[in-house]
Amino acid sequence: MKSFRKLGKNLGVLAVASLVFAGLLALVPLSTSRAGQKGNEAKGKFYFKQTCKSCHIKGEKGGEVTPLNKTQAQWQSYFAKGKHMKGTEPLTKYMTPEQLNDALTFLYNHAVDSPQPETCGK
Amino acid sequence: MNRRGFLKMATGGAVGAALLQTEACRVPLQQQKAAKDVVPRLEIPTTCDMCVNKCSMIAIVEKGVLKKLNPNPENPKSKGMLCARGNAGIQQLYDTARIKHPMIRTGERGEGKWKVVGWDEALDFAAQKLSAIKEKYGPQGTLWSSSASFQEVFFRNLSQAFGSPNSVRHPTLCLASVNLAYSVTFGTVPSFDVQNARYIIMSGANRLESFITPDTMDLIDSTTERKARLIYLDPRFTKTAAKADEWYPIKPGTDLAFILAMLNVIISENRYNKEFVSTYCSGFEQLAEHVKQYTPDWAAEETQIPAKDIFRIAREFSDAAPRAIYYAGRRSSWSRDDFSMRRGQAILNAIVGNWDRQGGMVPNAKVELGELMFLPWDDPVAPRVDELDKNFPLAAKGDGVYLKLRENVLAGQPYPVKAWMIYKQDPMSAIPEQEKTLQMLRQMDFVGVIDIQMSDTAWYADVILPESTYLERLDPVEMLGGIRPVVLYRQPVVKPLHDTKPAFEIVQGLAKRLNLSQYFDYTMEQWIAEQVKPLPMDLPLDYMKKHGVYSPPQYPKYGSTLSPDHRFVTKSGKIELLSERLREAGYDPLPVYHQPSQVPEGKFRLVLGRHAFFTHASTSNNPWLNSFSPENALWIHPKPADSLGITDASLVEVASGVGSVRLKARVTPKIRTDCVFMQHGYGKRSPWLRLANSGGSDAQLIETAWDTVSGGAALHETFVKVRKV
Amino acid sequence: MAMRTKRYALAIDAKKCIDCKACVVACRAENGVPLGKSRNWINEELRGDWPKLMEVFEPEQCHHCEAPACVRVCPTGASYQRADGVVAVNPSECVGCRYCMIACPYDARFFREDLGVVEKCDLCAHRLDRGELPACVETCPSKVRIFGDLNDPTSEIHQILEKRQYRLKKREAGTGPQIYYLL
Amino acid sequence: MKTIEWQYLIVSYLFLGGLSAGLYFVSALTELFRKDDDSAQEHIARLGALLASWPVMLGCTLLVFDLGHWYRAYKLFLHFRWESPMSIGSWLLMLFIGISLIYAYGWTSRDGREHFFGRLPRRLRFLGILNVDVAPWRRPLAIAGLPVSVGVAIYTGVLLGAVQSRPFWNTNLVAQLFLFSALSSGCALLILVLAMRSRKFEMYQFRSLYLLDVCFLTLEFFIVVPYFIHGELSVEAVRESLKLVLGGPFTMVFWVFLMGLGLVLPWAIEVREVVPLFLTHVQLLPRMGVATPSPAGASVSVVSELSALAPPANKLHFSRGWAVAAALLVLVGGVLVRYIFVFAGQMSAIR
Repeated sequence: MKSFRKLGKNLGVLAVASLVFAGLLALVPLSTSRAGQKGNEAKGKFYFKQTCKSCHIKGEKGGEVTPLNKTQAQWQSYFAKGKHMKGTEPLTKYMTPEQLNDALTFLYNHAVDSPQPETCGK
Repeated sequence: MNRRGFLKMATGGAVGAALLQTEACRVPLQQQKAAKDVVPRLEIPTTCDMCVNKCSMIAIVEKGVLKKLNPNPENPKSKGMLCARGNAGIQQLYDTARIKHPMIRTGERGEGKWKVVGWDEALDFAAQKLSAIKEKYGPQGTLWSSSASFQEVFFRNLSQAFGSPNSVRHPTLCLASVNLAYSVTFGTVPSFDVQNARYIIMSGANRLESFITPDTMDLIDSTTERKARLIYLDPRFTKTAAKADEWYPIKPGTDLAFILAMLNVIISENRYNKEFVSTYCSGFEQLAEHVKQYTPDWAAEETQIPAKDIFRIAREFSDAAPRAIYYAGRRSSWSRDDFSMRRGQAILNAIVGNWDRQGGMVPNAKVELGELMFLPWDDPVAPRVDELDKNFPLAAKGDGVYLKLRENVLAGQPYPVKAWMIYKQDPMSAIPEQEKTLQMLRQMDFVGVIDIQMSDTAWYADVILPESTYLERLDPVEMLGGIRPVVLYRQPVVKPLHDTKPAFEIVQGLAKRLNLSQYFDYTMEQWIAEQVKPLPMDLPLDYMKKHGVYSPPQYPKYGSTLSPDHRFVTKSGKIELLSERLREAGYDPLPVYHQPSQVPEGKFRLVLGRHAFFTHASTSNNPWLNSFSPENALWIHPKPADSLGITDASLVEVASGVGSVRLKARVTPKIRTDCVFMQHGYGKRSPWLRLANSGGSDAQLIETAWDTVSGGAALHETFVKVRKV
Repeated sequence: MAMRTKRYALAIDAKKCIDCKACVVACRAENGVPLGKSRNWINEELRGDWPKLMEVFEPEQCHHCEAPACVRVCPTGASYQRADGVVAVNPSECVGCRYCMIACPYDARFFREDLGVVEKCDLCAHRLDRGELPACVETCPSKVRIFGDLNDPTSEIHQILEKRQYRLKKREAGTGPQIYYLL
Repeated sequence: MKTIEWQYLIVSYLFLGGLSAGLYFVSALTELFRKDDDSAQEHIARLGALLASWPVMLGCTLLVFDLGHWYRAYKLFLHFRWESPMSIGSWLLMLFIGISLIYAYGWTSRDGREHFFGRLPRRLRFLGILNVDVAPWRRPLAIAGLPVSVGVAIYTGVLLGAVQSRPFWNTNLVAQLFLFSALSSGCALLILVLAMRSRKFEMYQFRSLYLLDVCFLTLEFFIVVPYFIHGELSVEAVRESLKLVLGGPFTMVFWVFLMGLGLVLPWAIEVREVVPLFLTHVQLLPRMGVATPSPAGASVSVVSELSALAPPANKLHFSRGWAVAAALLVLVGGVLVRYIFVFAGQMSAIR
């Protein structure tokens, strides 16, 4: 029983913790969805290429990832979840929230359903 | 007996003497010479920059002097060709009227008084002016304009590092409407496989006359060797018309009516590709409903193309699909509805199912290049001065909308812009209504120009920073996507002739003085080394140096996007016949026809164009090219010419609402009676452009008007009065 | 006619010509042809009335005739014909009498005031000797010109002339022109 | 590419070359057929001989300056190309100039030579070796030079006519036309000089010149006529080229100035001058050859003897004015023939 109570207590702590975390999470997507387009796209590209692209290229363990892998909404929700490696580790392990915001901006702006106004001279 | 026989008889006695002589002079001169002095002959592969097509070539250099530019057949796009301009590149290099030193203006703007200075003084001067304006108006008080060049990236980086949101490029004077129309439809701008097409319709483009590109060669190849039909719509009988199977002198501005009527026929007769439309397209039902109103009989009225021909062309076009193309190509915007017209083409191409098929439209394949990574600058704080978000929400952010931008700068709205840095662009010649451009230049506190020649814009600058020509500098590697993508290398073939620098070094010099060095802390060699890293050979840089071009052998490939789960880069993931994005932005989601404004009594519609031996206004001073057309002339049909008393070569005055020019008339049956035509690139103000001073400048005549969606300058919305002088 | 081991000639598919002048500039660059003169040129002809117009472009240069009138009339032998059929001018022997220019039915020659000699297309003989194509042939965007050895049955020009009909200009001048205009 | 390469220098040269040939031809002919005691004929022969070398030498100078390289003219004589009319022509010209100079030397007076060589500076005295009398060689030289002079005269036409690509020229009639035009010009120049300078002789004594000239002009006329007939019956290119004179830029100058003023009018004048002589008396002819030093009296006396048959006396006076006029017109015609043919020929082409 004790152990159960302990478990329950732990569960309670967990629940509270998860509630708090969920609340935090809820705040994060709100802030990122607003800032999703307000980060620095150029810097985001830099962080994405420097950090993500070290594994996420063809033939590496991460497999190729480009902005075109997801739609704008998918990118937003992915960053909102903030989880990496099938949800096993937080994205913040790799970048600061600010950097993540920049990276999201880059990915969002070039997502598969983003407007792709092409230019000349390419 | 013929004359020759007669002579033989008459002078037979002298045969012996003749034999002695003839033997001696049969030794070819070249052989005699070659034996004597063998000059070391270098063959350096590099890339042309006389226009934007990036053809590969081989420079022949002897004793440090460029002798000849030959085409490089290794490039699968340009193959073995080099056009007139490419061949005349030597003249650009050795042009005596080049800007040879940095110069600072001493007299009034446009007075032509210059002080030759060293690079340090010129860069100090420019940097100090830019800093002062930043101090007073913020970084958004500076405007940075540039056109496509391998080194443009550095100039644009400088503008952003400086903190200015205001960079403006040429597309809204060029192909913005096409790019946007195809982007919103397909999520990308495809290439057209004209070489393998069997039926090609071309309107709003004059591909065989105005521009020599790989497409030009492929078009000739398909029309002559593979018997493709070319249907061509143009108010003028151009060289393209001369080569076309059918030419219709369409009433200018009504191309969309023709396209909509074709859609009408193809849909009502069930000639569209049902399987393709249902699998890959969205919005077909609305389209079908929308085009019901646009019958060929109606279009015949609008376009002055007989209804029976519209019927026939629509049927032939759909029969030939997927090897049928309504060609987009490179060109300008002509009318305020240009975007809709290009959208119509895109839709027409889509419903016959010629997407990603041989002889149809093919999404561009690419070769991946590496990138030198560095932590970039903070984003600019201020919004763009042309207020793109408000005025042109769909336009390309980095390109800007030139005419709207000029309007706002002139009005000082939403904030003042007082410095203008210009790289490889001549707004005075390139933008309609020159007087306004001149005002814009005059209201600037500082104008800096990076160029190779004293353009009309440079003539009004405060400081001129002379760039080394493409034959004297090392450029970043460039990837050119397409049906056959290529990677291109440009290396110097001769040492700089004058006190000039590559744009990269000019930018570095400015950055150092603007305390922005951290963003330009690398060399060109480092930049290139990063770029070529992903190329599949062992020593990619050596390969590029030796070959000048790399093309992956697996192309052309067709059909890579043709699987039902393929997601197009559009809102819906489908080819959007009805565009969600247009609807969101408040535009008609399907192309709606608006009748063009009618030519007022006693006036003509001014139509423009250019010839492939000139690149816009930039090579009309090249003596080799100028000799083909030392001045431009006003094309006018004999009928109106007669009634105006104008004879061939008589001087005429052409006046629009914003200016007037004088040039010679060319009375020719090759143009509609309600239009006059003049070639772009003449009537220059800069005295350094001696050869191009003659004739009249179209920029002085064209009135400010733009395509409402893309912001592209609408060049055929000007009516002019013509009178004999 | 003398037997030649090689017989260089040009076939011109004029319907591919778009009058882009690349050949003219390439020749100018390759051969240092002064402005105002040209070794090759493009004839234009407009026919018909609006809107039934027709325009033809036709590149032309020296026809490298089999019995070249220019070579015959040259008083010093400066105009000569190589064994491979190329008709050329040796400028050091040319006195500048211009008789050859008058004798040429195709007006393919010009007088260089600066050097005092007559010049013309020599099919870039110096390039041929290096195994290269004439500059105009090589540079042409739409590949209007087909250059080659008529005596070589495997050459493109030989084969195309067997397949396609052609026209020779001003045959009645009797000089045996060797530019084959494909029909 | 179409340019007029041969211009006025060539026109002048063709005229001057022809003129020299004509002078030599007339001089040589007169020398060969004159009576030993016929001082008027001797005068003609001498005058022709002394004049003949100069126009062609002037013409050759012009020709050399028309070349791209005047200093390369020597190259013409390093080659002999029998297929090239110009090569033949240049050798022919050299030969002609040589012969004509020797022939002229043969007509110099002993006194003149003595005077000339006597006054040479000491250093050049050795040139005295050249003080030889070539007079005995006059007739052999005349015989040798006749074909050469005809060659020079006809060659200028062959030069043009040998060009297949210029249909206006490409007929043998051009050579004949140039030949007779050259000979006629030679006659005309002699008439002109005699009419202007000679006071010793009566004009009628030079009837042979008139006769020759009338013949040459008549022949020219009968070359022009078949030239057009032939041309019109020829291939299209030739017919096309004839339009240059039959309704083109050269119509006026050809028909009015050349045919009218340069051919028919002088022909008419000369016929008018010479015909009365034949109408008066057959016997008059031999007597007219006799030198009659007194200008007016003698001729009148001769005529008065035959007054019954003769036309009015004044008709037999050769008019100096008419002679000068006719000669000048013939010379102008000679220039015009070359002008028209050189220019129109280059403008003609096979289409």
